[in-house]
Amino acid sequence: MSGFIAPEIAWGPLVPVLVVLLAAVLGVLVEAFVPDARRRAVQLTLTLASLAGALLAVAALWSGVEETGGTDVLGGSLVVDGPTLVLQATIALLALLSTLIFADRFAGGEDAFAPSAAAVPGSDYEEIARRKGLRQTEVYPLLLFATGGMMLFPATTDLLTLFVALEVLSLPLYLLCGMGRRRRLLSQEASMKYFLLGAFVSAIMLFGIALLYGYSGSLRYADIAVATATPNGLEGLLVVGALLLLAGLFFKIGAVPFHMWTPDVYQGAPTPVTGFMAACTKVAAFGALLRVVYGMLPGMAWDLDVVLWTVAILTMVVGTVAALVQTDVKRLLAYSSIAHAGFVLTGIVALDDAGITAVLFYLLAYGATTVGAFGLIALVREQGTGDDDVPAVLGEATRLSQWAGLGRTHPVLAVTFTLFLLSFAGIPLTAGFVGKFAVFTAAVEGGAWQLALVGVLASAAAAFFYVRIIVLMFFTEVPEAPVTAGTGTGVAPAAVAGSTPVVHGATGQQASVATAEPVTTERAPATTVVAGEGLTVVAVVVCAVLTVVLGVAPSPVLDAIASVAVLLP
Amino acid sequence: MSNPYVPLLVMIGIAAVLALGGVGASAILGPKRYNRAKLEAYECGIEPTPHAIGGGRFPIKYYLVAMTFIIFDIEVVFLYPWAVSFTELATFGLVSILVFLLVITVPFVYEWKRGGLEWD
Amino acid sequence: MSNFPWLTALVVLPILGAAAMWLLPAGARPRTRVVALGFALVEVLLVVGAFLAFDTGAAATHQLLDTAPWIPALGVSWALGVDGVGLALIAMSVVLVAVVVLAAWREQGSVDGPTDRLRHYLALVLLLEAFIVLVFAARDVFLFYVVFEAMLIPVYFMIGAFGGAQRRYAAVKFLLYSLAGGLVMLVGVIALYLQGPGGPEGFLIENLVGLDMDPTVEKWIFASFFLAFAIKAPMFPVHTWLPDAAQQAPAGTSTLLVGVLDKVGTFGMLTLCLPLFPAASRWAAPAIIVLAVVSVLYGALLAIGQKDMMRLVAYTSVSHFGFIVLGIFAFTSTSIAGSSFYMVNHGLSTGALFLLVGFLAARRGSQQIVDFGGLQKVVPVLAGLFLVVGLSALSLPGLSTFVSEFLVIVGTFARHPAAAIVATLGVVLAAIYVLWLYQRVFTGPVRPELAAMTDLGTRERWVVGPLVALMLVLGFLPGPALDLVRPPALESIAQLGVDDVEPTVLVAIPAGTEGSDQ
Amino acid sequence: MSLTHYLVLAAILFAIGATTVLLRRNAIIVFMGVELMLNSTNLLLVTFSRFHGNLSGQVLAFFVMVVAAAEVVVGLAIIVTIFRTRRSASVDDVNLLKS
Amino acid sequence: MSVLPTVLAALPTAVGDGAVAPVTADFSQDVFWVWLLKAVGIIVFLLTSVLIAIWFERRVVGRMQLRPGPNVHGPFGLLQSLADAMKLLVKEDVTVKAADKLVYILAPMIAVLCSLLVYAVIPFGPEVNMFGVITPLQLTDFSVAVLYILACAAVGVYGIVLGGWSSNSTYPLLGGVRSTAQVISYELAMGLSLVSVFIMAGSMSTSQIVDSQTQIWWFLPLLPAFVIYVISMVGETNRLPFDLPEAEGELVGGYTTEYSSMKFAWFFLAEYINMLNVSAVATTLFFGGWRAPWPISAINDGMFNTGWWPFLWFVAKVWLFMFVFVWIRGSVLRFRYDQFMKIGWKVLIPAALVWVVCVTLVQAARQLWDVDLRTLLFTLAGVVLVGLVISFLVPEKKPPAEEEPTGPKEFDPFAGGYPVPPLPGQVLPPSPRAQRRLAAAEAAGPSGPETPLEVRGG
Repeated sequence: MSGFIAPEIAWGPLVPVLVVLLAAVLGVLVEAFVPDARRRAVQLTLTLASLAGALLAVAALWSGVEETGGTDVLGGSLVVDGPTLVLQATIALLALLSTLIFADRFAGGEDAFAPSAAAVPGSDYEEIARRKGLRQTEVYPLLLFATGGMMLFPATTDLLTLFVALEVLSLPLYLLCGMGRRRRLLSQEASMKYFLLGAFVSAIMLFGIALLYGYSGSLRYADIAVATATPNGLEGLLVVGALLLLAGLFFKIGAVPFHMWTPDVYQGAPTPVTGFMAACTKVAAFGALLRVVYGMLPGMAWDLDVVLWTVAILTMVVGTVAALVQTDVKRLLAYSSIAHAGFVLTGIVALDDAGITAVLFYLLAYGATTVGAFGLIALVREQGTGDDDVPAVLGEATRLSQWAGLGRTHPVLAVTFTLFLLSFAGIPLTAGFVGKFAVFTAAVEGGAWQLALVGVLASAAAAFFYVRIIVLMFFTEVPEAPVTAGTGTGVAPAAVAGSTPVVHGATGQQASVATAEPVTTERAPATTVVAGEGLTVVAVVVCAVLTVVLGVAPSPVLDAIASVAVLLP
Repeated sequence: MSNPYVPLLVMIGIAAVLALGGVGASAILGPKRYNRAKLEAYECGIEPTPHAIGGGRFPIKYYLVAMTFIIFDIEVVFLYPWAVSFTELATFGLVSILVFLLVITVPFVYEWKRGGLEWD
Repeated sequence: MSNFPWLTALVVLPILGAAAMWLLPAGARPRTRVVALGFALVEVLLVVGAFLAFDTGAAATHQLLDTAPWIPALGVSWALGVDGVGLALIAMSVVLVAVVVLAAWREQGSVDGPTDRLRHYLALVLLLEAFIVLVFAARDVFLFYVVFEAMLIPVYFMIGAFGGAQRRYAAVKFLLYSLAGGLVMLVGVIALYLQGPGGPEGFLIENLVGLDMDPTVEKWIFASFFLAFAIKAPMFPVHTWLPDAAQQAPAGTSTLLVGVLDKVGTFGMLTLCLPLFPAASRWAAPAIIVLAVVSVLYGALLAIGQKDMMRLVAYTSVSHFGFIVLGIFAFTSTSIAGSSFYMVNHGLSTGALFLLVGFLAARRGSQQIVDFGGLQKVVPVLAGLFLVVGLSALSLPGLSTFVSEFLVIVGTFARHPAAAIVATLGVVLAAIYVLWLYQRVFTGPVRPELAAMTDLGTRERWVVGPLVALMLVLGFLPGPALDLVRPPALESIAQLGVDDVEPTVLVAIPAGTEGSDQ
Repeated sequence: MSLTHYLVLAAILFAIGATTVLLRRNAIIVFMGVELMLNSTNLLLVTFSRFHGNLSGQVLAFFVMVVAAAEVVVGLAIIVTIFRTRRSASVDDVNLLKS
Repeated sequence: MSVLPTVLAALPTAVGDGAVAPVTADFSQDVFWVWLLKAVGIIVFLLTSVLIAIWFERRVVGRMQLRPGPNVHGPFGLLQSLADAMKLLVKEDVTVKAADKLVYILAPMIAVLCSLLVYAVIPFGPEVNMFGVITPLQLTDFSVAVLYILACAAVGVYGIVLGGWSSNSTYPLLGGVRSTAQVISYELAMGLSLVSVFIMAGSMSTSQIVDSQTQIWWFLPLLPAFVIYVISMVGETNRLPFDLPEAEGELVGGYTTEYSSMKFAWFFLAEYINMLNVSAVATTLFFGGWRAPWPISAINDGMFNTGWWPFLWFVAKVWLFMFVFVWIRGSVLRFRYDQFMKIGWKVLIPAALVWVVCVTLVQAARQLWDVDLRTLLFTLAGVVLVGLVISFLVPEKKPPAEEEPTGPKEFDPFAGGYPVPPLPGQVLPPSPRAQRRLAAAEAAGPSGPETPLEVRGG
């Protein structure tokens, strides 16, 4: 018998993650055994229940962590402390909302995902699958796996677990990106780009991990932190390793210069996935970054500062400037998300407890807004003619020009979207403002007032493109002629059969009375809004409420976060 | 104890010489009477279409097999070290590996049920 | 009633009003106007109540306090309270809002047409009213800032959705200018907090007054605040958004925009810049005074050259704001009191002017001066009111504006005679633009296409009437109003740490006595 | 062979892999470049593991293999899907998203 | 699931610590010439064995098919294979035009190289005195020897797949792909079946595994694993009934289609060496390696387990497996590809998995939880009994409802544009003339003329 001692496992703190991963595994079994007809209902229930369960578990752990400050689990591979819980709760909540958007079905019972993602676009097989109403329910387990990885990611205090969690969260996302029901080619392309770049960057990051290991002889953050304190002649390894590791994390958060994938992937991926990815990945990756910067590399804060500063400034500036010229809503939000990554980075630069609270809050605020915004985008559709010239709802109308006049035709939707945009822009009384304020305060407090200044200027510039959308929605007339439904790719989206009439649901009532000028309605406007089964609407409403509540009365949440915002080493 | 891998190098060297030598010998010894038809690919006398490289297609199923294989290969890779130190790892290792097996089995069941293992 | 949260009530009521407008059941929508007016009038009553509860004898101190923690984690509290200036401005604003609601009766869509746009418009006006009251009553820098920024949104929609042909451009320009200024101020706000004591009440103004800051830091923070305020109260180099916005916005919006919102800028200078950064204020005063004088002349000169009436009025405001800023940064109790009073008067005077121009434009369908002529005979009431209001803009004695402008110039003269003298030129120029405008529009031969123009109706008279009446009353009896603004002015001087300079020319206006300075 | 030799070898392999990723246009080959990078990292990890005399590096190498395998599965699935759609695995042909 | 990282993180520590002396065999006296000697010896052994194996196979199959087999060259035709080899050596070496030259030439070399390497870690016998040096009858051994064997086998597949691909021709490509699919499918089952051996032996070093079989050869207690191994080893080596990569009827010559001369010979050689390899592995892992079979081992206090004797037992066992190969080839038909894959994936792998779990549990009960053998056996018997009872209680799956014995179906012979004859179970509709006659009959009858179909159906 050798000296192997079975590690003590504190199961309790692991429950939130375990619930989600277990549900994911069960979800795979559901795919195997539950008949087609009931699969969606079962999956949806399972997914929602597990995410809610994770939230409950976090709540149950909360008071304990508040008292003790947190615990190591799995022999120090993971740590469940305040920030972990906050981030896990955020991710679970956002994933819950995303699930609703994932699940929503629109005209003809179609959700956002290809009926058979493996089928060749435009092939007979695909057509058959579509006609038979096949549905890709694998997305739910994939979502859960990704969520599980995301919940692990910010809890890691060990490079190995970090890497594994990174992959667990990334791989399902790569797949999810390629499953768009419409614009299949675009979607597949996005998936491939994301995958190749993602794999490339994780390889780079791994190399960095190897170098850090070489420097310190350990994979534990704490050990590395100790090693950085005492020079051992291998500092080259340390610096290069740290940079490469950070590169990987920067890629995940979409920071310049590792941002190139963001617009393409955000645009190509199915909109519910985009929302999920934009919100949750960022939350998780920032959590991990927080831990790396605070827990592993404080010894080289001096060297890191240069990098973080440069990246933060570049990210803010590039994200903002590039967003100015975008003509596609999803691309625009993608660039805006880059800019937001820069804002959060300013909070991380602060390197103090206030910074942690600020970053955590910002992530929550940003996430809620993002999920809501993309949920709304999923509702705005192109109007076209399907088979037999029957009017039908086509894919999402993501070109900005198609959003013109939406405020007139669908005021409630437009106002909600405006709310999200204002939150992105950081206008007071929205969640975004409080987040920005907290982050900038932390940055100034940490001596980085120049960063805050750049951030503020970038915000001002960013306001321009958010305002542009508002102008478009409210102050521009509805285009009379239907915009052609081409995707600009030369590949027509699979036409929608079935004569399901356009559904004006939640917003229909207002829409009917909101027209001030009597618009000549011989030709239907090219853009319409679908209500689906109401799941998206629910999610969006929750997001909107969160955005307002976090903006007007952020105090309880801020206090709660602040009460636990101490990173354990 | 000397490095156990050095004899392996010796073995590889000899085997490589043999492998190279055989082909080389036949190249020297064999006659060389080429003609155009002889150098064409064998296709029962038909012009080969499409070219295997670049245009060659084989059923998607093979990819599926490859992917499934990779998953199980990993499983095996993890089983070996555990099996070797079965006694030392004791109950803890046992439970872990059983959970691991279970988790790996789930996608296998999924693939089976969804027809991933059918050849038609 | 002393414990009644007057200010909070003043904030909440219009919000309820706005919500009510949006939630109005379809059947009740034709009554939109009545509902809105009702809310606006109740608000006026509330202000009266607040006045009664306010102790004029202690106008320098903040009263009607209402403090509660809001976001303790960030040091933010819900702290309301007004001194004399704040209360006067609130009163002026509330009155103006009521007037604007009344004026907007026909502004959006005809009476029998769909009233939906009007409904949204009035709801936005009420929402804006809430913000206005809040910003004048805020005693917490963060709260002030939040409202300062949040106000942009309703105004943005009021310009962008309801204005003229170029409204989108104007709205975006307005928003971006203001937002840029506001965000720069945000850095200042953050820095200020970090300089202060911090803690859950770290943003309360009284906790931030008299800080011992590093002079450089103080200058920077001051600059960030001042920039935002200068944009808001359009001062010379950063004023360009105002003419566009005023021209494109509907008259009611312009009224609120220029009459009330821009006051937030000068109000901010007065209540934030001076007490919080006395040293920096002193340091920057010369430059600001130069800018203010330039504003006075520049605004007036450009006003003379305008062809569009709305733009003209907008430029007059630039000029007037130059006076106000001049008064504030002259650092004499007289000039500061004058500026405070000027803010109120300017709201009444310019508001009335915008509304009248709006009536003209609505009748003619054009805002261009060349499209008018000889209206004196066609619409005598309108012409008469226009004349009175116009004269108030050039500060004719007997009207309230005269008092304030006089105080400013006199007060300034005591410290900076040169600036005062140059600024006086502005008064001369004002006479030119007002009278020339009147001449071109109302005198001369009646243009045939204008012959059928109708005079002001009862409602419209009720719109302008109260404003003119107020101007007259305050012009002849400025005493009570001055009682409100003078003590805070003295307080400001004290906080600034400069010696007050008594006006050396003419008479000092004895506080508490009725004005006799015609 | 000293530590440096291994490091240099790993770095060279890594550089080759990275160059492949950046220069080659065929998705599969790009992907193989990534795999090469991962394997060079494995070499590095094992080297360091021996250098430091602990096994963490080898364990991580193990996991890298697993992850690489999972990546292969996912990557092949994606690339094959695209390949079947477009009859080309060239990254250059994938340009719908170019802005 | 997240327990895993920790466990695995702990694993190598355990392995490392436990494997202080990972190998039983003692190579400490070996010097360079010993290695050279052994290596050359192994290669000579393999080449000779292959020559014999080819002859052996043809003779045995011939005997099974009631014909003599090769009997011309040398005694009993023993030199037949040598003649074949010579012929291949001097044949024209064609490199097809379309081929990817380098890979095309490299592929057979890879195949043969990899197959040659496996025997490096196979123990032929215990320590012997080799020209004064006491050394084991084994080239080398290390703690992961079996892993090395699997690695060699896996790399060997590259030879096949690259050969198929580089020929740039359809049949070789398909052959190569098939072969790959096949090898990897069966490798899994094979790998899993080995796990139980490792559990029992506690090592992956070949010498130690042989050492662990002093008491009992593992094929007895681990019979299911052994069976799985034997089946998959046939699949691994592309031998009948699993020789689909080179199925002549379907793919001409499979991946070897475009090869000739020595390049073809290398593939051929590699295949036979692989047979020897898997046989040797089976021998080592399941059949006690070089240990003498039971009655012999008892003689004279294990005399036959020392010195050069074990070499004999080892070779005998290997040839036993070789015979099994040939025997199977002579008696079983080739599988269809889908059947073949089905066996691999749906039978062997699940069975192997279940077996691993069973072995694990039983071993755990014995070693970790101190359950004594009797209790264990009784428990096992109980489990089996209960299982049986349950299996009786479960209602038998109803056979799929028999299709209604409907009459022959009618079909439209012109559906495809030109007339086709009916298949079994189909029937032609009556000719136009017959239809007219039928219609006339209907018109006369009570049911009317509009239901001719019903009438015909009835």
